Amino acid sequence: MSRQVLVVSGLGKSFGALQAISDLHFHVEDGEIVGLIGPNGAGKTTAINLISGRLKPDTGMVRLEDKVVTGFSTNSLVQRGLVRTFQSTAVYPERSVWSNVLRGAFAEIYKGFWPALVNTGAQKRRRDAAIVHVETILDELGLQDVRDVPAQQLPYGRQKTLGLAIAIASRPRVILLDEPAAGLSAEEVDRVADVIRRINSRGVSVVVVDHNMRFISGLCRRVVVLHHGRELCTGKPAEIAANPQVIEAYLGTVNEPA
Amino acid sequence: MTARPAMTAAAADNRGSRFSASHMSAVAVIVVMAAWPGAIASSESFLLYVGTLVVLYSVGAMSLHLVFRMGQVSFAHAAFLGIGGYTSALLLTGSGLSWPLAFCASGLVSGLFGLLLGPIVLRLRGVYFVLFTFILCEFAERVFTDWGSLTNGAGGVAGIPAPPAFSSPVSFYYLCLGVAVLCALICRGVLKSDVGEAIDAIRTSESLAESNGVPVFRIKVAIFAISCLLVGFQGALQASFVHYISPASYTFDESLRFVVMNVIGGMNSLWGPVLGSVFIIALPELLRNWVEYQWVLYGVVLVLAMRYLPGGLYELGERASALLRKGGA
Amino acid sequence: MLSLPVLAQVVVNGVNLGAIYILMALGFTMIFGIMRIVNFAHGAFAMLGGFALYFLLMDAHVPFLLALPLGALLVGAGSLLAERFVLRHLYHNELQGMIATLGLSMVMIYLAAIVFGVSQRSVPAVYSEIFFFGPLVVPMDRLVVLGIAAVTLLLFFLFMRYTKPGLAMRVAAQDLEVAEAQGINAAAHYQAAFFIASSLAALAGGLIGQLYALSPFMGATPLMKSFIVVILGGLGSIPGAALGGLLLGMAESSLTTFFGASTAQLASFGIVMLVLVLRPQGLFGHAERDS
Amino acid sequence: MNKVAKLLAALATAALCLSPMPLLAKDLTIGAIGTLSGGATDWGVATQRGVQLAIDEVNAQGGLKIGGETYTPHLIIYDDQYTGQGGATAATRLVNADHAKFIIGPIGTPPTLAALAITTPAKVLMLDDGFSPKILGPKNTYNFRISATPQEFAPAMIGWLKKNYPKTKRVAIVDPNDSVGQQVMPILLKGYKADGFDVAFTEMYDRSTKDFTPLLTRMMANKIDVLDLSSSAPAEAGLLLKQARQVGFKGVIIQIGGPSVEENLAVAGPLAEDFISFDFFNPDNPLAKKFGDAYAKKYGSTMSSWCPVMYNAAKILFEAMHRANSIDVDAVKAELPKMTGYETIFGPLHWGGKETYGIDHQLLADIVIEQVKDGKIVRRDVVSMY
Amino acid sequence: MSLLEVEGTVAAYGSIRATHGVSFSVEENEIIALVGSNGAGKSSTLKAIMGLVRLAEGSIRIDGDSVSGERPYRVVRRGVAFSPEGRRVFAATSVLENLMAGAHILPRGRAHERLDQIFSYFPRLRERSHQLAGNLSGGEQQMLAIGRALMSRPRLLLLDEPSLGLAPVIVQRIGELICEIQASENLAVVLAEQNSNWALRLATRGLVLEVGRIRMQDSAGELLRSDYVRRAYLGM
Repeated sequence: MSRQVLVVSGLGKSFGALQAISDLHFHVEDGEIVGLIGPNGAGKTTAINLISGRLKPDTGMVRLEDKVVTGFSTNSLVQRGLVRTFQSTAVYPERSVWSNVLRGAFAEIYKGFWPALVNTGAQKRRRDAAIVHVETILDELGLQDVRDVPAQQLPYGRQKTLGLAIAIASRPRVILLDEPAAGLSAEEVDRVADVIRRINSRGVSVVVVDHNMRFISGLCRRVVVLHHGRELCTGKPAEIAANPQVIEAYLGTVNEPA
Repeated sequence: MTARPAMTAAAADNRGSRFSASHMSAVAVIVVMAAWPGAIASSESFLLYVGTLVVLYSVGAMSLHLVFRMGQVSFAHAAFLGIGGYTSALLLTGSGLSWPLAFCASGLVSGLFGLLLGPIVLRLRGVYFVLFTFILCEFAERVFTDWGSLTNGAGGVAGIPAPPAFSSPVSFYYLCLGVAVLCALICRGVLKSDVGEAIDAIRTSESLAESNGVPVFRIKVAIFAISCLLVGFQGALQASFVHYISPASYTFDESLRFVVMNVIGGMNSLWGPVLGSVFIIALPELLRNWVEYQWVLYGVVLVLAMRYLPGGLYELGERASALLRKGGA
Repeated sequence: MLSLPVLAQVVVNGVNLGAIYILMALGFTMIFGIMRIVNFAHGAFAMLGGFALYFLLMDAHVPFLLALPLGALLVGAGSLLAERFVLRHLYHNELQGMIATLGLSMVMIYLAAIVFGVSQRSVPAVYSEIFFFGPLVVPMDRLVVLGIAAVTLLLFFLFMRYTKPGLAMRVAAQDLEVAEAQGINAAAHYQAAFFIASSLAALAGGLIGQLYALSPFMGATPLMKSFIVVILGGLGSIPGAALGGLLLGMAESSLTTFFGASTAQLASFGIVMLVLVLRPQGLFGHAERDS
Repeated sequence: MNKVAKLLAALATAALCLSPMPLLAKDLTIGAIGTLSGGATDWGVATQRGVQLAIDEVNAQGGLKIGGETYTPHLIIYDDQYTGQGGATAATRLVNADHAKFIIGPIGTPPTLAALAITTPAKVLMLDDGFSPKILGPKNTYNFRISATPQEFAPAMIGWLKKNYPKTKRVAIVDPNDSVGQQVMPILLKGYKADGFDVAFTEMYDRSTKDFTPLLTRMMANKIDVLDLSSSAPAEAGLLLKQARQVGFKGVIIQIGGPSVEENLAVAGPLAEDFISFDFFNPDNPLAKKFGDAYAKKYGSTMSSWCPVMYNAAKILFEAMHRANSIDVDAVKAELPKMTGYETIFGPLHWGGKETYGIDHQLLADIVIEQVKDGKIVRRDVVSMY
Repeated sequence: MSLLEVEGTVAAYGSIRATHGVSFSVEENEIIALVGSNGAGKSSTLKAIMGLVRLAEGSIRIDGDSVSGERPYRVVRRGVAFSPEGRRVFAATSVLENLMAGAHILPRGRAHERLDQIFSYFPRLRERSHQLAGNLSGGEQQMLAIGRALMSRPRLLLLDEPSLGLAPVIVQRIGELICEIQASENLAVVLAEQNSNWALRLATRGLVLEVGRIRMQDSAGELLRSDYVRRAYLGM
């Protein structure tokens, strides 16, 4: 059995009276793609924010490669190999594609304030290595042709790909993708799925959050379904699709969650 | 409020070619500044005084530029100028510490205050940061005034000596110029380093920078502290320059002067605060024959500059050189 | 010190201070809320209001209760020039707007110094009676000021709450683009809002001139108090300004009475800083969005 | 843009017309430093007008005839912004750029101390005023203080108070929390105690304060007989006066620490009744009357109490030049202390201060004690500082 | 003469062009679906009609009169209303005031009449009329946004992504409401949607936008049957 790179257990978070996430458990095995789905308001993005350190959980624990990292700051998690993307495109709009990706590798380059400030030899070597790495990423994700184009001038679909490129530039072990297919045409969705598979094939474990069932089933072997901040069920895509509870959650009842 | 200079990808990414041009203009400016006393010795030594003031204020303006580049506008800079000024003035007049030690202490104490206050202040963003720093500035002025046993209250500290080796106006000018060049090198070093890259990322989006592994808060605090440290040095130099300080020297108007220097000069480049301090210090000299109207005209200049030159004097220079290049090609 | 009459006096003093702070801060917060401009010239409009009242009373011999609103409206009308030539080009441009209004205020203050002279003067007291309610002392001029402030605030709230332009201004402050898409002419409402804000400041200036004294530099303190009030209440929030003004007035009154002026000054700054640290968006404000 | 340009041009023209034009004969630069921005702008304006009136008088007589030459004095004034840096910059500009040898002003401790650091080594004569004791000293020989400080006049005033209001005992002193107030408060405390008063309440308020009601409410709990407005600036003193009566204070209100009866009356109106203060300026003095008329003719508006002080300084300076028959700084400096008895608008000139400051460069004069009665200022007494 | 004619419009944000010459027209009493992926230019086209983004090129006519480059408040007076993407209700004001803000161009009496009508379409809004709009659920906010747009008695309603972020059952309900109101008021509706399937089922005609250009234009039924659309947008 393969190793568990990310384990989430008993995670909970409330905003005032609203219990956004409660008692969430799931794990990611080395090299797998896990889907995290659920209708709108189910708490998917909150879960990502909790795991990636953007929010501090009220309860529960996050373990990354056998080390408990609950409540760590986002940047220290990135240094430890856990990276996330954002729902809407998150790129540096005025910068070129190339320098966007290089910024993604910041965690690789930056190993402390003083080395970065005085630009030590080690710092330079790390930067050079990152620059080489950026080239591979651009090649692999098909962004070479737009490497000098400011990110804001890319079409939406390619901005999303750039977001992925930025995320993998720090050589993560685990990557959390927040709705990578939202707002894309079916064709583009397929392309993004391809990119994700390619990232995965480099040995990166992936958690994909989305509400597009078709996209998720094509990508993941295992899917966790969230509903009202709780885990509804976990299983293979086909099992999930046939689960009456999931169908109920997806089509909704008369009382829709706020 | 966030200072978010528009930066073209080409300009921002360019780490090579335009460098040399920038280098050349830097060298040219330093040469002019170094030759300044010689050039004017025959005419008016008051110009030397103005030159010293320009060089002095460029230290504080450049240090504030670092905070601007993080996308924040601080009105508390006069407070840190005052901390630096008081530290060196009190050490020099009270304990008889040697000048270089007092000078170093002034920067360190001011930087230390930045390091202590930064984590509180930098939790705020935008207009709230502006208003908080405004109140911090007022608060500091009250403390300087009320803590009479330490600061001698509103009466101020008189008889602050200049460093023995730099007591003549010309040598003092060179001392200030040296500190300013050092400060420029530090600021430039920060901006060109990977820390500068992080600052730029923070300005664009804190959350994205954070998820790229930038320790956002720590870098913000560190930069804020560096900025306070540098302006503390100006405080020490200025105290020895004027030989007198009082709380009235560290009011909101003084903070404002630093902000205006940055805005008028331009916020995209370290040249901005330098140009801004030349302009803001020289402006009253240009208006000196119209003493009744000088503040009216000063106000008019501010309004016109914001309306027609939002990118500051630096942008004006860029436009002019672009025109020249076009004309040449 | 902690006797009932003293406490009552503290409350009376605090309400009085608060009323003027609220009048000042309302316009300031409104301009920020709707146009995203930190209006450093707000104090200068108050100053003009004071002088307008002075000249209407002294030279034109207009009765006080007429001169006060008339002066405020005159200044409001004049402020539209500033709107047209300066502010209009800088809406939603916080930094440049702030520096430009600073320049504008310098122009206004120093022109006033040239035109009106720099010596302090005061609007002659129209009401000089003093009422004694047992141990409680209330001068007539303060009662009048309080009454005028109360009526103005009431009118202002009714206007914002129940009229069409009031609603338009409120929704434009929340989402300009969508407000325009409802058929609201934003530019016209900007002018109206600026007119109202400057008139309120001018009215406050008139009252300050009546209670205290007039000089070209008199706007600085009310401006700073507006800053503090809106920080307390939350920038852009109208109820926040009302609450913040009252809080500041009460705090200054009680702290000064019980602990002395210097302590009060430091303490009130301390309280404001504490509020900002604990609740960065002010008591009523909304957090700044991270972009 | 066009309109703005026109406005600018108009302003520039106006400014040029106002700035003094150098005339024929020999030019004599009289430098002045004053606060021309911020809340203390009236001090700078007072300086400018006072000195200008003295210069006008000289020029109306065809200039200064000294040593066979005719000199036309003209005024150059710069703004000190009431800061140390501002004072130093203005002084440097006058000394190094305009080559002024004689400077009148500034008023106030911060600009004065900073300006002195420039003018003393440059051997430029400065006639200034600030309450800090550091301004006068045996080393600052090129510096004269042209107005008395509470160190000089407070004892005389307190003595007068004790004599005329023997039943008063408990005193309240209210001062601004600035360089003036912080200097004056201890002097007054000492003075009152020396004369057997009980100082029961002291308060330092922030300079931006306009509403003193809370402060006075606090004071009322202390059963005060005499309220001393001390060094409060005219506007604040007037407000204190008005608001003290409004909170029901019935005792004596006096201002020892700075002269400003007229302004206080203007601010407090009928509530200024019975207010006691003093003035150096005695309108019965024929010279003073002449000056008052000249001021009214040229400037019309109300006169700041600093204006005669600065006028007086310029008059003394010109007289010293005459007597020295030279415009050499050292000659004039040597002549100044010898001018005791010279008739000024403040009465006969007297320099003192040796025992306090170590140098006789402190101008001393008579004090006119005044009181508001039926809405008018009446003279009650004249006491001397020396 | 069509109710709305859009001809060769280029919508621009500063120097960046979001569309590159979009032309179509809308007749009275029809529903048009504007489908395409995010960033295809759907929102920009609607905003260009409203005058909310700069029109760099092209023209927009209502009843044959040009409204190109007009300020939004004038466009509203020509009978056009807009419900923005992401609903954007005035969160700090009540439901009632949100609706009254929508009736800004109507005299007060007419506005109250209209309010009753809107409440009859959306009874849920009447129940919540005194609550703050920010406290409504997503579906209710969407209804409020549509109701607010309808308050001005428009002849042409522009809806930007009304299904975004809503549960399927709510999306279905909103679709029914749109059809019901359209039929009873003889409205013309332009529906910009990513949810192509849903939008094309509501619409009479459809336009497919790609990278700022119109790729296809046909009746909604034809588009639903088209191989290209099925593959690219319906995921089939």
